[in-house]
Amino acid sequence: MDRSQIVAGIDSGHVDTKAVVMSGGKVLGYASAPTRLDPATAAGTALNGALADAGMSQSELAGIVSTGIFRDVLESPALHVTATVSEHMADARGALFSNQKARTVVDLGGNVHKIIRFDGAGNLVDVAQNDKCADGLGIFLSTAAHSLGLSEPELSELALGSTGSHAIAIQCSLSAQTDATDLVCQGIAAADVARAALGYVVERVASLCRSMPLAEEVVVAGGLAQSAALVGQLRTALGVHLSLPERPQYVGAIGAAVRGQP
Amino acid sequence: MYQLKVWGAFKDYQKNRYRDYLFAPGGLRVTGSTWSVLSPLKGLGEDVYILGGEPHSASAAGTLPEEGRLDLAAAESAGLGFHSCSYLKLFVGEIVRDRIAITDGTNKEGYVRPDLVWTTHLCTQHSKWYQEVSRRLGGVPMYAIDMIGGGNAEKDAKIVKYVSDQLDEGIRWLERVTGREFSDERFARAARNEIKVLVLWGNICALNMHAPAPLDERRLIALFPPAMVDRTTDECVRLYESLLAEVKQMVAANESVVPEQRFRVVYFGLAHTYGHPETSRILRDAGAEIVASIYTFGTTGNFKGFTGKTWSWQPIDPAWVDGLDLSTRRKTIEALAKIVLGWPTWQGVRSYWAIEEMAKAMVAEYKADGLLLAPTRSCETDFRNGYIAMQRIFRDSIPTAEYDTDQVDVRKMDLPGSKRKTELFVQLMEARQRRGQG
Amino acid sequence: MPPKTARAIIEYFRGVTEDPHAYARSLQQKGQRVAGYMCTHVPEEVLYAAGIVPVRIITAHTPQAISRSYIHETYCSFSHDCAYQGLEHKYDYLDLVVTASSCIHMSEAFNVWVRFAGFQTKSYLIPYPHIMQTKPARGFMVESFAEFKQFIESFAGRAITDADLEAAIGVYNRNRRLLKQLWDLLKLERPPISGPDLATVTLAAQVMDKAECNRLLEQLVHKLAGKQGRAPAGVRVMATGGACDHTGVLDLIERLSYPATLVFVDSCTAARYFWFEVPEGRPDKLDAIAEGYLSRIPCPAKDVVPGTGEKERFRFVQQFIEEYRPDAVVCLYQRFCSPQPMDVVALKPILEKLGIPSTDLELDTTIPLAQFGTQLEALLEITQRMAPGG
Amino acid sequence: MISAGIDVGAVSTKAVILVDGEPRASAQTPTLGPEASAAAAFDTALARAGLRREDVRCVVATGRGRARVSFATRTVTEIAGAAAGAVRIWGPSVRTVLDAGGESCRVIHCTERGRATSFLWNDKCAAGIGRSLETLAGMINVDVTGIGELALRAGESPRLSDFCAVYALSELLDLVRSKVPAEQLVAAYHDAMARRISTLVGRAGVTKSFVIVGGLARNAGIVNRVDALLKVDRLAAKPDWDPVFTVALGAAVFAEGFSR
Repeated sequence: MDRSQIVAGIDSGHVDTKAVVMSGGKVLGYASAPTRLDPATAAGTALNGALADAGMSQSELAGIVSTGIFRDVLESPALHVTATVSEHMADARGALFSNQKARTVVDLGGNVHKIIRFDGAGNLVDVAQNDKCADGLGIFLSTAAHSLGLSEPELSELALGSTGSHAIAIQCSLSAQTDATDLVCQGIAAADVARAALGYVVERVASLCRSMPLAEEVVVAGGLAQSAALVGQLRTALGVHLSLPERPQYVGAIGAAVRGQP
Repeated sequence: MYQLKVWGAFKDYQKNRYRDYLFAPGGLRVTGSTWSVLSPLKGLGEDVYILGGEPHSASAAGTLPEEGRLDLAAAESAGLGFHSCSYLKLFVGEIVRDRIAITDGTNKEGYVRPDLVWTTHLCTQHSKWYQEVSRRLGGVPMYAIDMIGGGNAEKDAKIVKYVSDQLDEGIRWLERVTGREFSDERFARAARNEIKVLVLWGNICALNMHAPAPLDERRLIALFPPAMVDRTTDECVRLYESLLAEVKQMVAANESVVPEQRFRVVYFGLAHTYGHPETSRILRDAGAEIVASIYTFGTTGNFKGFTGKTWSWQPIDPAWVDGLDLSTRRKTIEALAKIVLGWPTWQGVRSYWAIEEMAKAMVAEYKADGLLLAPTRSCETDFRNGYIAMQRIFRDSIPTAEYDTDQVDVRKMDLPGSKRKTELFVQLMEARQRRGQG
Repeated sequence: MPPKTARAIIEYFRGVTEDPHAYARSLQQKGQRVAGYMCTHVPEEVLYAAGIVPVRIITAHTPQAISRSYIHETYCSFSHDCAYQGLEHKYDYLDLVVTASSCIHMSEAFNVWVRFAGFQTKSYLIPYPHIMQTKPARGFMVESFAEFKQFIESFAGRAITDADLEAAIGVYNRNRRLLKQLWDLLKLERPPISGPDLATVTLAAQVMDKAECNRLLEQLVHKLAGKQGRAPAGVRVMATGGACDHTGVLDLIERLSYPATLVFVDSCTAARYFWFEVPEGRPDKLDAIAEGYLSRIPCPAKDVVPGTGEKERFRFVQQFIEEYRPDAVVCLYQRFCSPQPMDVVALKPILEKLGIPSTDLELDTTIPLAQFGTQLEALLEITQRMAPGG
Repeated sequence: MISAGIDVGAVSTKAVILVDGEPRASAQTPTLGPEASAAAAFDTALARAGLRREDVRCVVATGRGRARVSFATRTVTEIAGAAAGAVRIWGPSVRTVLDAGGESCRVIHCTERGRATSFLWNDKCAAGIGRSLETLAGMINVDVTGIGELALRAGESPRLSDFCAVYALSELLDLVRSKVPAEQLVAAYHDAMARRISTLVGRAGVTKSFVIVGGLARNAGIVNRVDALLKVDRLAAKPDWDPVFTVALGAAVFAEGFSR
């Protein structure tokens, strides 16, 4: 495939499905849709959104590359996937696309979070992924925001303003939510609870990062990376510069589309 | 594909020990951890039937998984801790449901009550397991031996004396509580068999250092239960002597049960997550075979062990066992105490440096290409933190992968995660091999 | 300026529990050597006889996921918290860290300090019986203590004489008697000191130089003598179970919307620490120490009576129930602990037979105080037989 | 005689107005801040009953946030509330009450007069079962009450871990890879959570008669499965009574007693 051809990348994740349309190393259009346990439909919706954003139609696509946990189940009549790539590989390539000096990507997905180390050509060196108890950090954050009557961006905003030092449990989302709820019932301010909730996510991700040496530069990707408060707290916890792409949630999809081109 | 000739005899021996416990008329029924010294029980007579806690729970749940699941739920509904040992919950679950299942598929209504509990205390859960059994069955007499453990324990005079004194006390207790006369002659004979089986198993495991390895972890873990269930009988010694002979022939003829061994893998973990269909397919397709495993080797096996602080998995010469002086009860007891304290598992549980040395020796002596670690969720021991520390030791030398799993409770296993990690593990071994050749 | 009133003394002790590091460093500034210990089975008298002050490692209750990449997920919060403080170099100033082989979780916390937190050359693990009630346990302990004494003599660069040991035994027994004397006050109709305050004093005693602690305890006993506290209001509550260095949990029991009085705490952070004495004036000092430590209330991880499998601790629990007359019992257990829940499930039928309501609090690094408050208040409602419609 | 009970639960706040022993009006709002949520629920219930705060002789707060309700005359725990409320609605034969709320599950034993005699609180690994069903409903764009119906219709469904809500959801999401339809996944999730709840009830022990109250009592998917697992006859839900208000009603019953 020559570089000027138009390729779509679809990152079909546990919680959200992200699609991008790219050509000549540029993102022409992007869109996302909640997976809702039906990856094929969500992929179609996201792809159509990205095409509309790029002002193009599916017929102009030279290929569709899928990645993400549900990459193998996107075969519905309308969607002709030409290639699939593992989410680790897609994250590596997507991180390199946004920053050539990147050698590690911290992917904060809706359900699982992982750290991927790779070389300059995007070949995998090592991967670490959270254990079962730490599943669902993204789902936890949306639940925590809902329990405070906030959207996720509002929770992130509120947390920025807090200087509280309340801490909540970090074994899993249930323990964290139990303690967060308890703080609310003890009359602790919502901003402090919001900060504590982000603190749980940051602490778990930071812990995973400590189990594997991080090679500079470190890109942070995934839906949760859209929260400035969270990325800020993570940067402090890791004590390392985090390179934040413009649209962190699309790093996987971009990696798939780039993977589609030589 | 090579078929082991002794396979049927091994399965029958295991099955018959369990059937004896369930159905043999009269006799003395004893339960407890099979990590205990078993030969003192045989000083009470030949009609002593042993139900070992861990192998029974593991094999019953393996044979009838649905019953196992109901046992876990019953134990938890009866108040046992949600994070308590899964084997404990399976065992007590059968008591709560008043039924018992064994490896030949028998699913018997009505629990078979032990006359006494003879057990040990390695992890802090062990004797608590049988305190719960004794309490729920209305107060079964129970004797637990504190094994202390730790690196080079069998060379530490005060530890050998402490364990031997407890065995001495224990034998007098056995006589009192059963009203039977203890025969030192039968005890010495059973003890020599017990030690011989442990040494033979070490020899069989050591043959896997050969390339290709004659056996793989799946066969090894199926061949060591007879040593767990009752290693004190002449029949058991003959079983392991015949297995050793057959495996020696396999090595001589370069035969293997898994001929395609592109990658030699060392496995550390109580849980057989490698055996889960999806995970094992990935390993098999890549030609990655598990040739050595600390749990399977170390649970009922003895090896050369430590010289100073360096470990070796080389075997002990079986002839040494025949030369052992077991002429008095105390000499027999001390020989048994030393052999059990020498088990890799006892030494590794209480000394982190011991488990690390064993790991380094296993990777070296078995020429491993990869290290699979399976810290199990609801086993207090299982060197879990040792496995986590090993990530750091081996991460840069050979590919390692760590499963997030449980010994038998499927609810606590991260099977999707294990599958993903196995795929990655194979990719990393292949990449290393390419770099090696490149 | 030494604290004057009883309240000032109690607050001084509280200060020590809130910042044990400041206290330990103040000892070092006076030229004292300080050794941390992670488990109360460590024979502190041997350290004290060599002029080394033992201080207990207590947890900071700050959740840190860092310890998860060193200690497995399903280990108790006490072990995670201890491990974390080593990894974060909070206790680097210690001259030595010691533990006695007890439950696997605490052994692993110790291992993390030795492997990864720089205590490789300044640590010692004392082989210790895992079952207290066997006859051979005593001989094994004496041999093990002898080896420990040799190590401490070479570490401290001085011999430990029998006189040193006898003096240390005297100071420690004095400390135990004073604490017991204070806890006996809770049997009175109107005790001059509250249970939560006494639990804080007892926790502080575990991180202090015993000579200094004895002086303060003597003043406290003196100031409280003959004093009448407020009548013990409402329900008499006893806590029993695992280690609990959350003074907040015990304080909560007397800050509920129904009156309640904490009358006793059976835990290694409270009664199990001092409810025994080492026989004095014995020729073989180490044997005397072994005899004393074997007479302690058994820790749930080490409690198996040979022959019957009975749990000896439950005899002590029933003795405390007779002496302190609690109306309700709170079972404390560490989340993910193996031995403690096995004791809770075995203790429940005994409490039911005695007609004493109980509830279990699942301790963790962070605890849901509002939920615990609800559980405790429900326990009080049940104990007072509070019915709708009066 | 007018009394009120306000149950400031971890997830939602419920208020009930009792007039001469009969529930006159009730209201439910999400628990954002305890004080504000209590006031909102109370004022809505008052409006529905056509009453003013001054008309109410005694207000009793219950639930995890009860201590923060400034305008409450007294407080009782939700354990006492559940016992009193269940007996007031289902009568004196009630002995075991399962209060399955958004955040925690409690099993309460009581006397024929609605006095609690013992209780069991869920362990931390069984927390948030109610809330996790709300999250699952949100993920498939179904409202909370509908998800129970969805679970009823599905036939045979795969087995998910019933150790905790996080494990169950993690395994559910993974089954999507093998194209298991959403209804079966939702049904499997209900199976798992019902098993965990039944284990808690088993630990506490069940003596007849048995009722289920709290938010999850509205979820037929959970209730039917718990019935099947426990095999103990449960008193059916009262047609005109929403079980989520039972604890608040219990608090109002206590308020009646306190004001006499």
